[in-house]
Amino acid sequence: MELFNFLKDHILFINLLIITVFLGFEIIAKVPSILHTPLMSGSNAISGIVIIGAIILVRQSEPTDYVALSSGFVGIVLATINVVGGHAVTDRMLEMFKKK
Amino acid sequence: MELFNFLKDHILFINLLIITVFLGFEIIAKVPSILHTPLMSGSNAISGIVIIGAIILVRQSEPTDYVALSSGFVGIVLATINVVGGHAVTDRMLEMFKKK
Amino acid sequence: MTIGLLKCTEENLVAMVPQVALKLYNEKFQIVCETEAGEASGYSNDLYHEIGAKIASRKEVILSSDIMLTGSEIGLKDLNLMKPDTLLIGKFNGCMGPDHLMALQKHKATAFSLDLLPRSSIAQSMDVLSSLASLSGYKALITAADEYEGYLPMMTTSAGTMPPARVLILGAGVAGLQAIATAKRLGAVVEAFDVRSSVKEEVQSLGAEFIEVEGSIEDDSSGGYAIRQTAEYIKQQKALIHSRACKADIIITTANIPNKKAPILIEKDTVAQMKPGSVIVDMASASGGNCELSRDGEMIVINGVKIIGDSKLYNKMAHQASLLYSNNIHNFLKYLLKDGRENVPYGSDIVSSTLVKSKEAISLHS
Amino acid sequence: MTIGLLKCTEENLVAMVPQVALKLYNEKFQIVCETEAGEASGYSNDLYHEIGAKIASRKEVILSSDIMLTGSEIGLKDLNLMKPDTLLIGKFNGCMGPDHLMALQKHKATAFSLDLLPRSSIAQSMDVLSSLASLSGYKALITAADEYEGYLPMMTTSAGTMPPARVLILGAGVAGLQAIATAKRLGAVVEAFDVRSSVKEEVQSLGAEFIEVEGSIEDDSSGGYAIRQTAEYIKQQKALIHSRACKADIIITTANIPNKKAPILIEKDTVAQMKPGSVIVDMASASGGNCELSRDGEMIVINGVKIIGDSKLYNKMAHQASLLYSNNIHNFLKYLLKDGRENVPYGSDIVSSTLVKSKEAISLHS
Amino acid sequence: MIYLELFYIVSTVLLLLGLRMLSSPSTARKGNIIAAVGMGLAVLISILDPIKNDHGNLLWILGAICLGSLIGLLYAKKVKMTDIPGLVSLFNGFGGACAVFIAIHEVYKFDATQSLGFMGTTYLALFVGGVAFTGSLIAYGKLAGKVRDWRNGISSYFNLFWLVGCISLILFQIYNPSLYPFLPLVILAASLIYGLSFVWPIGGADMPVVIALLNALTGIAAALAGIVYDNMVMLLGGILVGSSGIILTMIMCRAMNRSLLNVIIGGFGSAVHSIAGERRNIEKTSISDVSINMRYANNVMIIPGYGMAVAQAQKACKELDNTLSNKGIHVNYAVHPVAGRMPGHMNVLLAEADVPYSKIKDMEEANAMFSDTDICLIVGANDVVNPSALDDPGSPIFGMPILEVLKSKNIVVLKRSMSTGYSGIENPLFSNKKTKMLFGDAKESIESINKEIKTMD
Amino acid sequence: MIYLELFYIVSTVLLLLGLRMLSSPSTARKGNIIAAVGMGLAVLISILDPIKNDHGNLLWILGAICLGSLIGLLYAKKVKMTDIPGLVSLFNGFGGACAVFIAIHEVYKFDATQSLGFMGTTYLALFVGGVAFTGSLIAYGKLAGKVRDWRNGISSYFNLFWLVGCISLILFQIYNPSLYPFLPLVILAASLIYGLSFVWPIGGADMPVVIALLNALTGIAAALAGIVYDNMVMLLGGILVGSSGIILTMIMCRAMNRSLLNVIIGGFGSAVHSIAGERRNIEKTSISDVSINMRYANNVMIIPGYGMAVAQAQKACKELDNTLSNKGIHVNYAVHPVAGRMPGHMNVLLAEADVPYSKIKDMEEANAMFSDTDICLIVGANDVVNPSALDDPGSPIFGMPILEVLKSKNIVVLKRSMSTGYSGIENPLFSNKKTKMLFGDAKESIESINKEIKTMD
Ligand SMILES: NC(=O)c1ccc[n+]([C@@H]2O[C@H](COP(=O)([O-])OP(=O)(O)OC[C@H]3O[C@@H](n4cnc5c(N)ncnc54)[C@H](OP(=O)(O)O)[C@@H]3O)[C@@H](O)[C@H]2O)c1
Ligand SMILES: NC(=O)c1ccc[n+]([C@@H]2O[C@H](COP(=O)([O-])OP(=O)(O)OC[C@H]3O[C@@H](n4cnc5c(N)ncnc54)[C@H](OP(=O)(O)O)[C@@H]3O)[C@@H](O)[C@H]2O)c1
Ligand SMILES: NC(=O)c1ccc[n+]([C@@H]2O[C@H](COP(=O)([O-])OP(=O)(O)OC[C@H]3O[C@@H](n4cnc5c(N)ncnc54)[C@H](O)[C@@H]3O)[C@@H](O)[C@H]2O)c1
Ligand SMILES: NC(=O)c1ccc[n+]([C@@H]2O[C@H](COP(=O)([O-])OP(=O)(O)OC[C@H]3O[C@@H](n4cnc5c(N)ncnc54)[C@H](O)[C@@H]3O)[C@@H](O)[C@H]2O)c1
Repeated sequence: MELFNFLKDHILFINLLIITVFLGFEIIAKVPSILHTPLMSGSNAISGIVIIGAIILVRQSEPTDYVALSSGFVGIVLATINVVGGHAVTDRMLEMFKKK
Repeated sequence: MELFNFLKDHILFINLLIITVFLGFEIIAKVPSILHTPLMSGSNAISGIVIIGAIILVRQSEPTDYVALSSGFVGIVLATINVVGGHAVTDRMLEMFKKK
Repeated sequence: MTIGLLKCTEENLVAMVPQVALKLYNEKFQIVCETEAGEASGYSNDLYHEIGAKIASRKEVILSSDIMLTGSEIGLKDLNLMKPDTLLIGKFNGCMGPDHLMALQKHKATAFSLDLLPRSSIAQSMDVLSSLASLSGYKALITAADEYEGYLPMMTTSAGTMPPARVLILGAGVAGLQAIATAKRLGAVVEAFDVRSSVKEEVQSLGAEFIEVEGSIEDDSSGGYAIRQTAEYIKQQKALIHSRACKADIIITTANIPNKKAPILIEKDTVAQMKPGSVIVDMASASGGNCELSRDGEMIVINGVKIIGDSKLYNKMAHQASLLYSNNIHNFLKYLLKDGRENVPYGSDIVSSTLVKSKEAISLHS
Repeated sequence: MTIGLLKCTEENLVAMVPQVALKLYNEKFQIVCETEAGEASGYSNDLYHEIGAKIASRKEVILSSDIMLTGSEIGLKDLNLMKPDTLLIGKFNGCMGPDHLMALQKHKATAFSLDLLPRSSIAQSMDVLSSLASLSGYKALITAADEYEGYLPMMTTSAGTMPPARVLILGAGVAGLQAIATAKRLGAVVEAFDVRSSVKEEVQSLGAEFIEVEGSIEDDSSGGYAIRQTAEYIKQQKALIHSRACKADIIITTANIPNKKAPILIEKDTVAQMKPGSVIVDMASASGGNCELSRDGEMIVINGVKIIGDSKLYNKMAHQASLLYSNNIHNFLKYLLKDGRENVPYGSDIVSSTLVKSKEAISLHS
Repeated sequence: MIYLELFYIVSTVLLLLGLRMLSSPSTARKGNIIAAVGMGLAVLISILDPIKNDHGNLLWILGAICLGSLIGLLYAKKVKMTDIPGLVSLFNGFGGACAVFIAIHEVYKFDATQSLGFMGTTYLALFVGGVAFTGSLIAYGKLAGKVRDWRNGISSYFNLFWLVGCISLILFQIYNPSLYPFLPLVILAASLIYGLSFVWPIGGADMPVVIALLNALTGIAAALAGIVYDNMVMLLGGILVGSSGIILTMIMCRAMNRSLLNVIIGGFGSAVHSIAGERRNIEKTSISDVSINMRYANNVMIIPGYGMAVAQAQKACKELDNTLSNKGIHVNYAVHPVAGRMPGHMNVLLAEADVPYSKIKDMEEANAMFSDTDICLIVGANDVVNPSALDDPGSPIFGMPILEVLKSKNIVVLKRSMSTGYSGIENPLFSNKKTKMLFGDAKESIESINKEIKTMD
Repeated sequence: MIYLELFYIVSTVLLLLGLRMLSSPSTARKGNIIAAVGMGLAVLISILDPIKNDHGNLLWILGAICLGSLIGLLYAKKVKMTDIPGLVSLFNGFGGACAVFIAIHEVYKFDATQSLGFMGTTYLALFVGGVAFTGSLIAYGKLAGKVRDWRNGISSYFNLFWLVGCISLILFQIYNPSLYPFLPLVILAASLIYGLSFVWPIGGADMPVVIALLNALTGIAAALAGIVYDNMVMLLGGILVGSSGIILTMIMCRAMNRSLLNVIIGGFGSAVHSIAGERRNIEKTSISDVSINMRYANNVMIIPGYGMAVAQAQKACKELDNTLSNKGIHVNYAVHPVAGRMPGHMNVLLAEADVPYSKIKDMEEANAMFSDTDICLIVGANDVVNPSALDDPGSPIFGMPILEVLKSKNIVVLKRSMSTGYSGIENPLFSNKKTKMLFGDAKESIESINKEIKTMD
């Protein structure tokens, strides 16, 4: 019951979820196989969006709560690597496809 | 400002809107031209979903509020024609594509 | 009504093959057929006999026919034996001498020469020139290929790569086009030249290259036939053809101008500079030849270049040539007699233009 | 070292065309060339002279040569004039009589017959049989097309539709395959038959239909050559071929069994039932013929069927044939002398199998 | 019961899936059914789902639904195939009208508590619904031949002005909600008029585009109504239809070489005249029309002529043949004896493209086959299919036997222009009712057709 | 400033657009940049946007970002092309780790007011993030050759059991939130272990699939974290990556003829052995690999052999040639003197397909051209490209001149099996490092390649 209530309260949310999942499928469904690797790499970079969570975590931590701060810090570092490195490496990969 | 507040309060909504618009585009973008007409006809039937509004209107009307009731009634009739007729005619159209 | 079939004296053709004779027989004609009329093209007397034709001597045939079919020659003696009102159908090169015409007139006979047909779409089913030119063009290439001492297609073999043969076609009328098509089939590299620049598209539609010379004169009123060109143009054209000819392994010339001497396209000098082993087939040799050296009906070898002069290559395909010729004649007959023997449509373009003219008339006309 | 070139007495071939002679000359060989050695195949004395060869009489050539090149014949007289240790290269049908062998032995000379080469990939650049068979196969079809009195391709014309000619190829070795390819090019409908069923794929790879007879014997050890078949098989095969032959317009037979009489594939009866105007080219006529009626080197006409017996059709392409033959010999020479004149690799498969054997040895062997 | 609302999600997903499947030929029919199921589910939920202020009124609802279904089914059954586009437009108008009814009703329920956004949304629903309504009606009228095109120089300026007017009115009204109680009705009227004036000037060829656009508008109206009723299914369904409708409109415009703007504001009079110069009675067709027709034919006859040779389209023909044959369609070639410019010209080319001899029919065979032929594809032939050879004694080619393509069901002619063939005479075949012309180089046309057919299932 | 949040929408749209463009070859690179901009914008907003409980800590944040960027860029610059997949996996692991850090932190902030759903979401984020983290690390280790495959019969059963265990633990925890304070840590550990045990047994060829899957998992973890923080961009970005990642995984599985389930639960040992029977040192390739290589080559040499004749692939070759030539790539044909089964066999076929003579190179010409050739496409040739003719004196074909394809940069061999050619000898070319084998009928292979190349830009 509680689950149902949760669902009912978040119906907008759920719809959003479903539509987005659909959209994700739709976008990828016809991708040519040569792009599998760059696409994976690019979307991997996008998954680094989790960095925002870590930023919020740090912003909401007491300046003295070093556990929170440092775990947030590490989180941001890791996620940044994911984002920045991911996009950069994808770019390198796609550069190869350019005509020499 | 009021507009911004409205937007901010409905941010989920707006996101939903955007994603759905994207999805709509994505679904149609690669449709072969032979399907233009049936697709138009089919999605026309779907647009009859406005019927639900009319149904809610009727349900929420006082049983004596004949203005509301009859305008709701006409609304439902029209929308039903749209929905039922639309799907039926689409089906007829698509039947033509079947191999004799 | 009796249809008489004469044996052709100059060619291996026969004007009515048994298949066509059978059709006419079924259309209630009597058929009289000169003995051995079809022998040279592979249709024996027996075959004619089988389909109900009477085999007779030439004289008998002429004496009994209302309609007489033949090839390109008819003797004065024959004409004088004719029944009155005879229709004589053949291909007489478009003209006859005054004696012949007189003989015709005397017997109230009418002679139709199918090589005079207008080159219109409607006349095409009777168009003897088309049928025979097409056969000849094909055969010209095949004969050249047979005489040529090498492959036409490119061949990469363990003993070396043989490049494809280069074929040059001069005159891209019906015969020329057919030669082009056949050469392309066999894998040769083909170039073609014609004075009529409208042919360019047709040549290209067969995948060959068209050699262009600027400034040709065209005359639409000539009904598709070529006309004489200016001196300047001819000079330019000569230089161009000369250079291409020197590179060619096979040359086929088909350039005819009706009732004129054929234009010289390959001169002695050119032949001298050609590669030994090359082959020239001159299909205009009967009207003087497109090659200065060619002799009609002969093959000569000069500096290792074989020059074949043959305006009647279809003779080498007598079997099918006769079939096509007979069909053409049959179509013409059907047209002629569509309203009955009494109402030959002399007014129509097709009939009027095939009426045999005197030699003078032809010369004046053109 | 001096290389001598003898004129071929039986064919239009020459064993060293000027292009190849030039290469050898540049490799520091002296070249002595019999007068008019290349005349028959279009290579004049002048051409040889230009590239630095000495023109001499036959006798002079033989007396001065260390290596001697020729075609398929060599006289006893010639052999007896040879210098000691001469290498003689040609295509002697694989064998020589005892007198000849004796003469060779007497002069410590060695004769190589290139038609004995193994049919292996490595030997293919020297494979005279392949080169000549390929030329012959092509020529067989071209010749047949020239003799055939009709179109090979289908033609839809205003005077009727001519169906495509039906071509039957018997024996799909190198020559047969080339004939198939050429016939397909010209637009004919092609069927082929061979005892070796492995050929099926090859025939189909050229777009022709393969006629299958069940139960053929194959012997991989025979090195690609065909062997004799059982009686039952032959009977079945005969019936099948007979029925196809009766429908064919052109038949090309290439079925050889090395050093045996060629199998009879087309019998008298079959010829009698064939359509008049059909053409048979028998390329096995030298070894008895695949057609019962064919005569080597002649064209005969029976019931309107033309039967051409010619095992050496490449003679009609002497120019290119000589080029290929010369290249083959040149490749063989290079192989022979790769380690110097003193170290001919007699041990290798290629050299050992080309050594000329006595007639008896061959008979015993096969 | 209170969780019934959750099932709206299922219905949304069904609608989505349905639309998705509708956009691919092999699944389209199933997609339509799935969408219909989703729709039915949504309606069911909307009836049963507990809401506040519920007064039931079930009889009204069910009655209306029954009546609507009856009418809808009847129309759908009865309509002739050729009238379908008009019917679709009419149906669409009804959907718009429903939105209008809802919106006008809600508008009069507004009190001071309403937010600007909510009010704006409702008025927008009113406006968009109204435009969709009258626009669709006019479109229907035009297609049914009941309404004539009307256009002059100022119509587009009028439209622009009117549009601005409507929007200003709405803005004025939401900032001063209760100033003039009749203003909502004025807005309604203005919307309805805009719908009329917007569609009226648009010409015949652009009608499909307009219908697609109006369809998108109805979708948007539904979505707006969805916001008003805070109903997810309405919102999402509406947006989907709206967004897909707009992109569809754009795609259709592109296919016709028109810009959407050009169509919407009435083309400012430019596009109309370009059609004028053409010969009358010629019916042009498009790659996609030809493709769909061929795809669903049983027997196709290709008729090559000299134009095939010029275009070197023989291999393209063979490839099209391959594609069709793979789909089980019978393809043959009818070769006229004098097609091309030399005897056997077509044979040479078809052989080059490896067309098997068995597929090449000569004139007699072909003429016997035409009555069973669904489509004749005439590839650059002209004289050899000229029916005046049969029925016009005055024609220079009267009496020549031709390929009697008129015996077949449909004829498509590929050529570059209306120019004549070798014999220089007009060809009445081209203006025949059975004939459609596809102008352009034959090779390119055939390649495009082939590509299109390949995409089908 | 308080409306800054609205700009998240812009950033979402950019991410969406970016992903969209990434999935089409011609726009992929731009798409990546657009996505990066969207990401940057999102980060900027997340830093500046006013939130409750804000304590700034800007230095920490900026420091971390600088450090992370530095490391990321450095790695991306330095990595060798061949190591990219490993690096992507490593990066992905970092993303997962970040989710883990956030989740474990949030978990310990829970109090009684938290709803079940919220708690469940957070634990799910923890679990999924953890699996993505260790799984990616293992995958990276395997690709870098640092971790060996480990698999035995029970691994899949263990995985199944462990998965169920993890989920039960989470359920237990959210229903009894404060019973055991150390339980969240246990859950964390269990998740990390599951990541290890799940990826460890998966074999080399399946690695790309696993990486795609792990990537999707990171996306899901981000989405879950987005729910936790009620942050739209995280949610939508995460879901997009998650859903597209999953479908990508499925597509990749299909391309490899594996089922996703088979890959996930470790294949139950079946798929591994099928690869065993094959000859060693042969590198197989795929249609798409060959296609991309050809598409971006400058000079392509087609080498036909008897197999082309058998497959009747000559026309397919010509069409491929056309496609490539249209894209400005030079295509030639190298014909060996003895290719096929009769002299001139290849000539006959290539002429049939209308290959112009100028493109046909004989052995000498071709051998001079190979050093400039980017790809040799060997279409059913074998003996004529056998390098033992050059370097193996023991070979029966030693001394035969061959087409020296090894001088070129890449070699792709189309044949049906490893069987030998006419001369019956092994071909060391096939196991050469430069060579990739594409097994299958040559005609079908070429047609597929052609189709694929046509879809590219
Ligand atoms: N067979 C023979 O031996 C022979 C010899 C000489 C003359 N003829 C005559 O030639 C005619 C043959 O009839 P036909 O029907 O084959 O040809 P046609 O009547 O000459 O018509 C050919 C048509 O092809 C069109 N065309 C040209 N290029 C094209 C391209 N690239 N793409 C699409 N269409 C193209 C032309 O129209 P557009 O310009 O509008 O595109 C033209 O109307 C007959 O009149 C016949 O008598 C035949
Ligand atoms: N040219 C001549 O005159 C002549 C005459 C007789 C013999 N030969 C000999 O034939 C050989 C010719 O060499 P080659 O390289 O052309 O051919 P090859 O060495 O015989 O090799 C042909 C290859 O094609 C492959 N193949 C067969 N069908 C195929 C299909 N449908 N799709 C893809 N691949 C297919 C086969 O491998 P799979 O089975 O694995 O697919 C085979 O390895 C030489 O050894 C030469 O000496 C030549
Ligand atoms: N309407 C029909 O159906 C039909 C039927 C058959 C032929 N035709 C047309 O009739 C025309 C003549 O056909 P033909 O083959 O009988 O012609 P032909 O035999 O009279 O001449 C052969 C070709 O030689 C060319 N020629 C003449 N002088 C030349 C020169 N100096 N140099 C180079 N070329 C020269 C001519 O232009 C012609 O193309 C063609 O255009 C053909 O299309 C029409
Ligand atoms: N390895 C190489 O590079 C190479 C080179 C050339 C030839 N070969 C092979 O050598 C073989 C022989 O070639 P060839 O052309 O010199 O052969 P051939 O001239 O000896 O015989 C011609 C063909 O006739 C066939 N034949 C024999 N008896 C027959 C019968 N009763 N009925 C029907 N057909 C019959 C044979 O099978 C053969 O295919 C072929 O397999 C060829 O592929 C190989």
